[in-house]
Formats: sequence, C-alpha cells, structure tokens
Amino acid sequence: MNLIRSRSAVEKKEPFVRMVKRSGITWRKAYLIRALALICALLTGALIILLLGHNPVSVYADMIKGSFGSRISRIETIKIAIPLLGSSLCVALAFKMKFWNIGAEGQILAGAIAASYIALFHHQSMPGPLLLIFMFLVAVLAGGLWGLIPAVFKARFNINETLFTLMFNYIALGFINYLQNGPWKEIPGGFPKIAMFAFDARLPKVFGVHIGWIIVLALVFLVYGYMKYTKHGYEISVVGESSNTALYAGMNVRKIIIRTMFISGAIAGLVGFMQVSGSDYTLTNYTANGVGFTAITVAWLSKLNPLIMVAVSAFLAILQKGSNRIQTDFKIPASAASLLTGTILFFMLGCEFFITYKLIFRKGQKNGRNR
Amino acid sequence: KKGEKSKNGGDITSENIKIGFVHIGDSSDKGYTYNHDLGTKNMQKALGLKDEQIINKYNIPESSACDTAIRELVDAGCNIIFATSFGFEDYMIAIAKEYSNIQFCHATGYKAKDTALPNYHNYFGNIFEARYLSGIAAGLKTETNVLGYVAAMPYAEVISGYDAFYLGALSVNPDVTMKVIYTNDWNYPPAEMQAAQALIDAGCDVLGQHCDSTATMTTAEANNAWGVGYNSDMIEAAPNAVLTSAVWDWSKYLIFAVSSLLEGTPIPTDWSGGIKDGVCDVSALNENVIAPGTADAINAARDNIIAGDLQVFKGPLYDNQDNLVVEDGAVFIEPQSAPSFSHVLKGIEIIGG
Amino acid sequence: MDVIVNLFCAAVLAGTPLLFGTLGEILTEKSGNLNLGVEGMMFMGAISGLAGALFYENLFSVPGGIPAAVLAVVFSFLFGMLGALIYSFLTVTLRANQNVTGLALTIFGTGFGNFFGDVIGGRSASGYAAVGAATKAVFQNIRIPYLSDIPYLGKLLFSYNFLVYLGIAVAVTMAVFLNKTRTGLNLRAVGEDPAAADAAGINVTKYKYFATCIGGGICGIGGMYISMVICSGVWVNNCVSGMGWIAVALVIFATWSPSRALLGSLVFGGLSIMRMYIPLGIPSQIYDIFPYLATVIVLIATGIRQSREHAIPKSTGVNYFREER
Amino acid sequence: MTDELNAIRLMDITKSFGDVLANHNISLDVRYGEILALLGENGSGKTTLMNILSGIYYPDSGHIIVGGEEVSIHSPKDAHDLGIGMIHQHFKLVDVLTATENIVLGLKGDARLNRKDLNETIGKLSAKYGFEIDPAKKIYNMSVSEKQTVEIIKLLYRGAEILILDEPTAVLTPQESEKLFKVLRNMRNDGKAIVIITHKLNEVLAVSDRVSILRKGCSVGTVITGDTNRQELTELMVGRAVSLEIERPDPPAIKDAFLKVIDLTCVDSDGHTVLDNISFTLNRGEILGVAGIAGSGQRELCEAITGLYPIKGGAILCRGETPSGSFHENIVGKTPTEIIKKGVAMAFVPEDRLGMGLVASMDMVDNMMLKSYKNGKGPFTDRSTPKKMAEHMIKALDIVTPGVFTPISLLSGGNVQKVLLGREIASSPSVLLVAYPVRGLDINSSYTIYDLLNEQKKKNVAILYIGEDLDVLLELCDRIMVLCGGKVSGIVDAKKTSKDKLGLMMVHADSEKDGETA
Ligand SMILES: Nc1ncnc2c1ncn2[C@@H]1O[C@H](COP(=O)(O)OP(=O)(O)OP(=O)(O)O)[C@@H](O)[C@H]1O
Ligand SMILES: Nc1ncnc2c1ncn2[C@@H]1O[C@H](COP(=O)(O)OP(=O)(O)OP(=O)(O)O)[C@@H](O)[C@H]1O
Ligand SMILES: [Mg+2]
Ligand SMILES: [Mg+2]
Repeated sequence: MNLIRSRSAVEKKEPFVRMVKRSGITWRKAYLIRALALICALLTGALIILLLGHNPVSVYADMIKGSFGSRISRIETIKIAIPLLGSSLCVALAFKMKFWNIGAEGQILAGAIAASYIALFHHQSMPGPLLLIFMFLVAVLAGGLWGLIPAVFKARFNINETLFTLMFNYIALGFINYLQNGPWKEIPGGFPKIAMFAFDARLPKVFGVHIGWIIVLALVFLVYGYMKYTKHGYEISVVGESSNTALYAGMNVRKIIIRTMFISGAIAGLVGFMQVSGSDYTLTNYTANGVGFTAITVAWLSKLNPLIMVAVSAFLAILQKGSNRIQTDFKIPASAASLLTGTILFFMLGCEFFITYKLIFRKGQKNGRNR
Repeated sequence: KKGEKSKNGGDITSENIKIGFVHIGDSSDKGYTYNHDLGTKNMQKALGLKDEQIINKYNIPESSACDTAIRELVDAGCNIIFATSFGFEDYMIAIAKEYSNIQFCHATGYKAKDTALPNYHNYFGNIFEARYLSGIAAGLKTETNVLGYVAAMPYAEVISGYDAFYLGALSVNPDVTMKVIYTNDWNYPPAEMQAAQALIDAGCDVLGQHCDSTATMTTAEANNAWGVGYNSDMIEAAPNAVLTSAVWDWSKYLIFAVSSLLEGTPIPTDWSGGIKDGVCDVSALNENVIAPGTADAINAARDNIIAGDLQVFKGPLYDNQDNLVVEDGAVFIEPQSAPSFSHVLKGIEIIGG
Repeated sequence: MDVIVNLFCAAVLAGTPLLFGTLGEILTEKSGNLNLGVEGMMFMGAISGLAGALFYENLFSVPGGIPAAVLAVVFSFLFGMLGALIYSFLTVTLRANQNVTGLALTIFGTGFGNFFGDVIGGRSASGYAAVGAATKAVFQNIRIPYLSDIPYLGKLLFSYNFLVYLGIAVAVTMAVFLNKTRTGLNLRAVGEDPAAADAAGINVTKYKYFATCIGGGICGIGGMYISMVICSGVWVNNCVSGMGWIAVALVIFATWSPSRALLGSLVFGGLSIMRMYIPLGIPSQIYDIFPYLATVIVLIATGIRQSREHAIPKSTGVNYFREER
Repeated sequence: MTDELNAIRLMDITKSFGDVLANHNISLDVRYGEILALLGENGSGKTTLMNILSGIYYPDSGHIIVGGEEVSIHSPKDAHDLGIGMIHQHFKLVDVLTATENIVLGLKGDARLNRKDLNETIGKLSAKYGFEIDPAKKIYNMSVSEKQTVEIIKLLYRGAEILILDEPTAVLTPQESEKLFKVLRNMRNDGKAIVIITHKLNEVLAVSDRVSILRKGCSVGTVITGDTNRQELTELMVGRAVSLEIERPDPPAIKDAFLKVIDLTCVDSDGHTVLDNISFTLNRGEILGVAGIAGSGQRELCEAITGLYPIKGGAILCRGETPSGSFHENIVGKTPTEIIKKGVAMAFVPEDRLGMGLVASMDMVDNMMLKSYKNGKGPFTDRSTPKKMAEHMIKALDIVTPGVFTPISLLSGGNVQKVLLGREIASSPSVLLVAYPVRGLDINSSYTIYDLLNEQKKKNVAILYIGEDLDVLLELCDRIMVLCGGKVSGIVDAKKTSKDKLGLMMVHADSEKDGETA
C-alpha cells in the first residue's frame, strides 16, 4: 500500500506556537492587556519622536498640557470631541444592524446644509430659541433623509451600502462646493464662502463650550437606552445578526433598516447642526472634515457601547489637540497626530487578540505532548 | 478684560516678541504658502529674530479648526498673528475682539475697515500689476494666440488677476484670446494638472495660473508648452517652460507690520502695496525661452506703472457679454487692498462653468 | 474627434492612479481581506516613492533618471506592502476586525505620508521635497518615434507615461493569474471559502499574506503615480486626497475583475475631467459630482441584477480561524 | 493486531476547547479494508476526534500513529500527505467553482490550469467508480448528493487511502444513502480504510464492520457490528437503557380541520415553480408528515403558510373563532405577525441549524423574546417574563446550558433545537409547523423531541411534521404527504404504507395518487 508518500513532509514535532481560545478572562486582566498595548503604542511613538531629535517625555508632557493644561485648551479639546462622539453614536446604531454606514460624513453635511439654510435665510423670521430649534429639526430631518436613501436601496434591492454611503459623502460635499460658489456665496462676485451666521443662529455656550456637549452626552444615554432596552433596539440587533430570523419573527426588516438608518443619519444631521451652529458658525466644505470616518474606529474600539465611546472619543480628541500643541512647541508636523493615532489603533486592535486567545508555545522537553 | 490674560502684556521687544502664522497649506505647495514662508524667513533675518519666536500653523482648514489654531497661537504667547487665507477672517475678527493687546493681520480680507478694531488689520497687494507684466511675456510668446489660465475659484481676486494677465498679453498681441478653467480648490495638484492638460488640448500654448502648486507649469513643460508661474519663481519646477512668474514679496509687509508693533506705531487698517513698493513683481525672465523683446516690453511697462502712467484697468473695457464695464477714458482703481474687480473681460472664455 | 481623443487620453491619465488602487484592492479582496486602507497605502507609496528617488539622487549626484525612477517604483511598492503587512498581521494573524484595521491604516498612512513629506521637506534647503529634472523626465509622457505620430492612434495608444503601461500590464497579468493558473484558483478559493481551501491543503494564511501585501504594493505604486506624475515629483500635502476611497469603490464597480477595473478607472477618470473638455453649461461644482453620481447609478443598475459570478468573494471581511466554529 | 494492519492508531488523544473537554484520552484503531462506524451522542467528540486526524485541530496531548509511525498532523495538507481525507458534515466546497476546480484545488501541477484536460481526467475517474457528475458544473448548481459525490471524488483523486465521512447521510434521501453505501463498500473492498459517523443506527448496522462508541468525550469501546444490535448500541452510547419505541396516540375520531391549503402555488425569484397546486387539510390533534427529497418545496411550504414566502395562487384557510362560532379565513396576504397571532407557529431547523428562528449570538432570554417582544405597550422591552420562561424551559426540557444568559451558539445542537421547539410550544399554538427538528440529533435527543411533539398532539394541536427519516415519519405521523418537485404526489395513511412506497412517491410525482383525502 503506497500509503505514506511524503512522510518526510510531515513534521513530527508539535507546532512551535499555536493558539487556543481562552475560556474566560477577568475584567482586570483584559484592561491590563489593553493598557500594555497603549504603552507599547506610546513607546513606538516615542521612538519616532526620538528619531526627530526631540525628547519624547517632554513632547508627551506637552501634548497633555496642550490638551488639558489650560481652560482654553480644555475647551478646544472638548470642541473636537463633540462631533466625534456624536458621529460615533450615528455609526454605532447602523453597525449594530450590520449596515456599514460609512456615510456619516455626508449625513453630517446634509444636516449642516439644512441648518445653514435656516440660519442664513430665515434667521429674521423667528426669535432666537425658536430659530435654533427649527435649525435642529431640519438638520435632523435632512441627515435622516440622506441616510435613508441608501437604506431604501439596501432594503429594497440589496444594493451594497458601503459604496452607496461613501459616494453620498462626495455628493454632499460637492453640493456644498456648489452652494458656496454659487447661490449661497456671501458676496456676489466675492470669495466663495458662505456668510457667518447671525448671533441668534449660534448655539449658546455653557462653561465656555457650546451647548452641544450637553446635547451629545444626553444623546449617549438616549442611544444606549434605545439599543439596550427598547423594542426597536432589540429589532436592530436581531436584523443585524440574521435578517432571516428577523423575517421569521414577523419583523418588517425593510422598515427596520430604513427606520434605523433614518435615526442614524438624523444623529449625524444633529452633529452637522452642532458643527455649523456651535463651532464653525458657517458652512464650509470642512464642516465634517473626516470625523465620520474616525467615528467608525471609535465605535468599533468601544464595541458599539455608547458609554465607552465617550472615553474613546475624548482620548482621540486629546491626541489631536495635543498634536496641534506640539506643532507649535516643537515644530513637529501636525500630521504626527494621524501617525500616532494610527499606531495606537494598531496596537489596540492587535491586543484584542491576546484577550480572546492565549498562545501555547512548544514545550521544552522532547516529548512534551503528554501532560 | 480677557486681554489681560496674555503674558506679554508689557513691553514688546525684538528679544521677546512672538509671531504666529496660520496657513491654509504648507510650503510643499511651492506656491502661496511657500512664498509666505519665504517672506517670513526674510522678515526673521531682517529683524534678527530667533527661530523660537516664530510659530507656524500649517494646513489649517477654513473652519473652526482655524479658530482653534489662532487660540493656540494666543496661548503660546504670540504678540502678533498673521492669517493668510480669506476664510480665516471671520474667526480672526472674533478672537481679535477678545484679545485687544494682540495684533491680528489678515491677508486677502476686507472687513478690517468695517469692524474698526484697532488690533485687526487687512493686507494685500496689487498683484494685478505683476500679472499684467507677466501677461506681456505670454502674449509675445504664444504661437497659437490662445492663452490658458488655470484658476482656483471664480471671484474677484482670481478674476482681476487673469484679467490683468490677459490685458498684459493683449497690450503686445492684439490677436490673443484666453481660456480659463477653474479647479475649485486652492491647492489640489491633480485638478490643476488636468485643467492644464485640458487647456493645452484646447489649443493653448502659454498657461498662466492662479492656484497654489506648480502642477500647471510642469504640465505645460511635459507638453512642450510654456507657462507663467505665480506666487514665487517657478522656474525650478519647469525650467523649459516657465517664462517668468508673478511673484509676491510678503516680507515687505511682514517687516513693516512687525516693526510697527515693536516701535509702537499703529499698523494700518488696510494695507496694500504694488510694484512700486516692491511687494510684487515678475521674477527674473527665463532667457532660454522668452520671446525676443520681452525684457524690453516688460521693463517699459514696469517703468510706466511705477511712474503712474500705466493703469491696468483702463477703459474702455468690455466684459465677455459685451457690456461696457469701464468706460473709455475711465480707470478702475481698487478701493481697498482686497481686489474687487470681477468682470470677465471680452476675449476670455471660461471652460466648463 | 480631437476632443474625444484628448478626452480619452486625459481620462487614461486621470484614471491610472485609480487603476492601481483598484487592482491592488481586487487582489486583496480575492484573498478575503477587505482592506479599506487603500488611501493609507497610497499615501505611504506616494511619499516613499518620492523619497526613493530623492535617496538615489542624493546618493549619486550624477543625474540618472531611470535608476531613480526604478527606485521610486520599488520603494513605493515596498512601503505599500509595509502598510498591507501591518494590516495582514493584525487581521490574519491577530484576527482584528478588518473594517477598523483598514480605517486605522488609512489614518496611519495619511499621517505617514504627510508627516514624512513635511520632515523630508523640512530637511531640504528649499523647504519642500522635490526631485530633480532627470528623474522627472522619466515620469513624463513618452514619445515613440513614428508610432506616436500616427494620427489619432499614436496619441490614443503611444502617448502616456510608463506607469500607464505598467498599470495595464498589471491588470492583464492579474486577469490571467486569477483565471488561468492554479495559484490563482487557489487564491480565489481562499477568498470564497477559506475553510474549504484549508481542507484542500491550501495554506490560507500564506495566500492571504501574499495577496494582501502584493495588493498593497500595487496600491503603493498608485500613490507614487500621484506624487511623481501628477505632482511632478514634488511632495504636496494631502496629495492622495480621497483617491484611495474611490479605488475601493471602483472595485465594486469593476465587480472584482481586473479587466473591468481598466474600464472602471477609465470611465471614472473620464467623468472626473469631462467638464474641462465637454462643457454642458452647468455649474462646475455640480459637474464635479457626476463621477460619484454615476458610480451610484452603476451600483444600483448592477446591484439589481446581482449575479453569483461577479460578486464579492464570499468570505471578504471575515477572518478565518481553523478552530473557530 | 499489529500496527502493520492498522491504518491509524490513536492513543490517548485529549483535546479541550476552553472549559469543554471534547476528547479525553481516546484511543482508537482504524484498519484497512474495513468500515468503522463512530457512534456517540451529540457533543460526544466524534467530529473533534476526526478533525484532529484531518488536521483541522491539533490535540492537546496524545499520539497518532499512521502506518506504524508516529506523526504529527499540523494542517489538512499534512493529513493529505498521509493519505487521510475527510468529508465534513458541512461540505468544504467552493460554491462558485466547478467540480473539477474544487477537486484539483490546492494540488501541485502545471502552473497553468488546463481545465479541458482536467475535466476529462476527472470524468474518467468518476466513471470508473460509477458516479455521474458533470465536472464543469458549478457547485452552487448542484444538489446535496451531487456535492457529496464531488467530495468523494475529490478524495479519490487525491489518492486518499483513509476516508472519513462525518454524518454523510444526514441530508440524503434513503435512495441516495443506499447508493453511497454501495460506493463505500466498493472502496472498502478496494482495501481502503473508512470511518463513518452517523446517528442513524440502522445505517450503522447496515454498512459498518465495527462500531466504536464515544460517550462524553471518552471512548466506551468497540464492538463488531455483526455481534450487536440497536438496543445495545444505544445503551453503550447513552450509558443506560433507552426505549426505542415512538408512541403514536390516536388522533381524535372526529376530524376537525384547522388549516385548509387549496391549490397553493408559489414561484421563486428566478421564475421556477416551487409549489405547484398543493392542496391538503391539516386536522387538530394529528401529525401530518411531509416526506420528500431535499428541496422538493418543504421550506417554501412552511414559509408560505407563515406569510414569509410570496404566494402566486391558491388559498390557505385558517380556522378562526368568534363568539358566534368558528369560520375559516384566508390568510394569504397577511403579514407574518398577523399569522402568528392566529396561532400558527413554526420551528424550522435549516441545514445550518441557526439560520432561522434563533439568533446564535444572543442568549436564551433574548431568543425567547423573538416572537413575543412586541407584546405589551410602550417602547420598552420586557425581559423579565422571557427570563422566567427560559428558566422554566431549562427545567422542563432538560436543556443543558450554563445559564439563561449564555449565548445559544455555545449550546449543543440538541439543546439549541430544544430551545427552538420549546419556544414555539410555549406560545401555545394551534398549528405547529416543524421542519427537520431532529436534524443531526442523536437518538436520545431525537426521542425527547418526538415526545414533545406527541404531547402537543394530545393537546389537540395540529402538527405539520417535515422530516427526512422515513422510519420516523412512518412511526410518528398519522398521515404522510409526499412532495416531489413542488407537487403533491400523494397523501397516505402512515399505518398502511411502507418505506419503499414512500421512496417511490418521492421520486415520481405522477405515480397513482392515493385516493385518501381528509
Ligand atoms: N471549535 C470548537 N470550539 C469550541 N468547542 C468545540 C469546538 N469543536 C467542538 N467543540 C466542543 O467539543 C465537544 C465535542 O464536539 P463534537 O463536534 O466533536 O461532537 P460530535 O460528537 O461530533 O457531536 P455530533 O454528533 O453532534 O456531531 C462539544 O461539546 C463541542 O462543544
Ligand atoms: N464556538 C464554541 N466555543 C466554545 N464552546 C462551544 C462552541 N461551540 C460549541 N461549544 C460547546 O459545545 C458543546 C456542544 O456543542 P456542539 O455544537 O458540538 O453540539 P453537537 O450536538 O455536537 O452539535 P452538532 O450536531 O452540530 O455537531 C456545548 O456545551 C457548548 O458549550
Ligand atoms: Mg458536533
Ligand atoms: Mg459532529
């Protein structure tokens, strides 16, 4: 019997390293692993700083000082965190349903456009608070509708939503370009720029930061409760896990997809409103500025848990603000922020593996397979 | 009240002065920001400042990020802050109101007069004069009699620039016409390259530009066409194509503004300078490629401009709808530093809206 | 006629960086890895290609354009690969979520490109990173005596820079590889059903690593096209600006076929510059939206009649672990 | 017996997954020229053990001796090189590739893939063993048995001498199974070593030479097939005596039609008719069996009744009660929720088990809620009632799980099925549609399920039972409807028919119809 043809090909040894799933890991240990990963990431960053000829300790210290050190820097940090947190909530809702909405960016812009329309052209027709409420409503509606379109196509024709929402980002952005060059230009013939909002159309400040921070924190709890305790939230997770099962349970899957995406888009629209009305005081093609993409990583790192998102988006905001600071203090390019953020994300993503699995190395002795 | 927060409330000397800049791009554009940086360096040299006294913020978008950047400069103790892009103006004005003991200077803006803040100023220059001169080089060089122009955005600063360029060409070549394509972006090389290519494909053989990167010039060179650069001398980017460039010397204003602060004299609310003041001019001509007689023609025109005998926007001027926009014998003179002449002149065709 | 020829040539030039990105991502997705980091890898390729050429120029002061260009290609390929290697290590070995890893790579690569662009520029006398004339010349459109002079045809076929031809060659090679070779078949199996491939004795990990890394390298070349051809060897901050994302989109547009990627990038490239050739009398900003609108329309049209053959490799986005059930 | 005759000798194999000890010191011999059946309850470790042999898992400890030499199998490739080939419970075939492409996958050879030559070679090889397949046909166009054939040819093409088949008959018709056994016997006579895993005892008895039994991860022993019987095997497996009788309580004498299906016709998205003029009546207190080869319209029938499948023609009359009496109402066109409210419950166990009806990643409580979550006013869900229900069900149905908050993907197949069926029963339905409820379950668990169904029958519930095991259908059901290609080929009295007759009706829709209608 020509049984063993390539016997030599079969190693007689146990593999050098193999992995097995952990049966369970304590909360404490999991966080220890994550903390270690963060430290490794910072060390990697330190290496780059060192190569640039700076002292990593003072650079990191400066980043921290630059993001919390003074009242102004704290305010600026929070201002960066607000849209990030808001968009993460938007993204999380869709992702829970396994609807890959990478169009938060566009939905933010849609909301911003709508709010700006009211702010620019109707601010005289109503008193301040009413104006803001009206801006809020149209922004939410516009963001929701912008999210709704890909959802309808997904629900009815199963059109890939990743690409659809991505393209809708560019379309919204293009439309803003059109508005600021054409119909909404501040001065006809002048610079392609939309006018600053009237003071009535600007969000009031609480403790130095526009009121958006309260809105977005309230939203965190709302979304948390919505996902965890409501019938809608339950439907979202069932559709996300298996749309067949959802159908079987009598759920109207199409309706759920459309509804959820409307809400997801609406949250983004709200972010757009807060950006134009609380932060930029005008509409520009930088209103979203990539926050919708960064939000995806925030949402995932937080495992779609809104409460954790608060911490993660704060962390990324600190990183960004800190990098702005080291640009002024050490002349380190501001793009170092992305470089460092990317590095940290890599380490955080990688460390999850060591939380789920453990590695078993080949044992020292020759016949180590018997226990 | 808030102004008291600033640490440098006391006497400002060339030893302790701190100067901040907010730029929309960085020097890699080899254009607008690069050139501003050159000005900064010259100013630093002229005033003998240390590197630490100058803080640049690059790649700042025209949104609240600009607000953040300016506040960071305030935080870092700057006594005078320059912002170089139009969209920064409103944010800067808001901050200027908060910090009365810091000077804020904004290029290309126009609101300083209206806001009437003692510490907020606009500055720019008569770049159209330099453009006019560079247009002469183009008008003499063109063989097809069709010029091309890669423009960033349709508004007065850009339009008056290409108008001047075209008028310069027209002054030496009555048959010349011009095509313009907008990129809708200040600094996006792919679009600039594509626009340049399209212009060449449409028969243009000399390209002017009003956008930040050198892509227009390099594309011209790659197609055996010619070009006229902008911002800084672009000859290095395309030595076989660049005839000359319309260039700024920002150091003139920067030195003026910073020394004013040091000396305690007020900085003008709205400052503008032209060829006469050395704020703008054409760069050294590229002897290898310019048409014969170019140097003479340009020098003559320059002398006339300096002498006040030559006005760029001198009537009669018609726009491309054939409306008379500057009457015969009349002269349009910019009322402020920021250009406001926004008629597209007859003979100029805008491609693709 | 001239307009059409010119439009076609301009479309080819505009579409080539997209072509590289799309091809790289097709190869990657064929192994079941959805690498959303194309933008990041293109950035890494863009700066490293430029750096490679500069490195050569600094090392040998004799201007040798061709070796500098070769080094640019090699460097951009290697650094694109490096990005993909990070991605593969995280997703294949450490089983991190593919979507997020890709996004992280985009963030990282964007930072990498702009950061080192700044650093290299900051260290050079001129204040910005730029290659010399000899190198630049190699990246310019070629002129083949006689051939390039044939009316129309000469311009349509023989008037591009060498990277355009490289891109077409990569597309053709990839099409042959995927459809006509055993290794290609194995790769497709890995992407469709890694468990089945594994059971058939294919080293799934090895295939995933190779396809993803080579794919990343191809994306890197696409990035280098932007810095060396479009920006003529000058580092421009944020120069990739979204092309990586478009490439990811074009993969779907091309229904995972290298030959249709040629068409897709040509059409998209064409739409993105059409307003400069065929004015329609509409505002240019609206015209600029066309390519994206067209992508959506094609997406809907092809999506409504979905076919099994031209679909995303089934395991794309899901990591494989033999012992997982 | 010396090692020379043994194809494989396993010694003290241990493998654990987290806390689960799947194999504990298992030793086993496989010989050339024999068919060894591997028997054991669900989760007893059969698949795990065979996966170790085929390189999918690596054991924690133990020795594997192939052909007299100790080996270490790191990957399926190592297994191939040793001549070991396995056909997994879920086929490992790439859908979009052709049979040939799947068969040559991963093999060395010319860099160029010469499809024409390969198709020819494979055509010849399959003809030699008496298989009928089209080498150029794509897998996704194939029936289950065709796919299995491809798997077998794949092993033969690779020259496997040791073949392992994991539950190969779970998705085959009796005829197809018989054909498979014939092939297996041929291969045994060819001198190959064959291991087959199956839960069907009659198959074990029919095809194997020896039987090895696992219980809870340990080996209990090996018996010669000729010397044993069903009862003994069951006891070895379960560890105690088990009754192998299925009770069949009599249906009520007076027929009380609850569901009347009239001329039901459905068309799928490609335009094929999947249900063709189906008519039948389902009475209270009876179990109506549905037999048919896989894909004859069983799934569509269930889905059409529950409002999940678009209906082209015909009517489904469901009985309703009003104070003034009962009536029949057409439920075609109603939403699934409305139909659920009418008391129609469905427990469909698809081939991948968790595909429908349950959410694998959710815990029992959330799965309990699936059909009742809409109850109660307000936007919030009520989790306390389902939690109580889950706790109750764990006790009542003997469900083995660490707790109500454990994701059900971690439960064993049998337990998952109990959860599914238990939930449907808990809604006290009037009609219960069950499809393949014992799919892949061991004997013991299967009998628990049958008992559950009979209990419901006694409560006067109308039950539609879709099954694949004809023996069970004959024993459990009152009447059996046979489907063939979407048509009803007959409805027969289960007590008066035979397996052969059913088998014939399953392949010939046009055979003479049994006059019986209710
Ligand atoms: N990949 C895995 N991860 C975790 N646990 C596993 C895995 N594979 C098997 N197990 C566990 O190992 C035990 C044995 O499972 P195995 O599939 O071998 O049983 P089996 O005898 O094949 O059962 P069945 O008859 O239902 O097919 C089970 O308790 C199962 O939970
Ligand atoms: N992925 C997994 N990780 C950890 N434990 C698992 C996993 N899958 C199953 N188990 C464990 O396996 C046990 C039995 O599962 P298993 O699916 O093998 O049952 P089964 O009846 O053998 O199913 P099948 O008939 O499909 O083989 C359960 O106790 C469960 O805890
Ligand atoms: Mg099992
Ligand atoms: Mg099994």
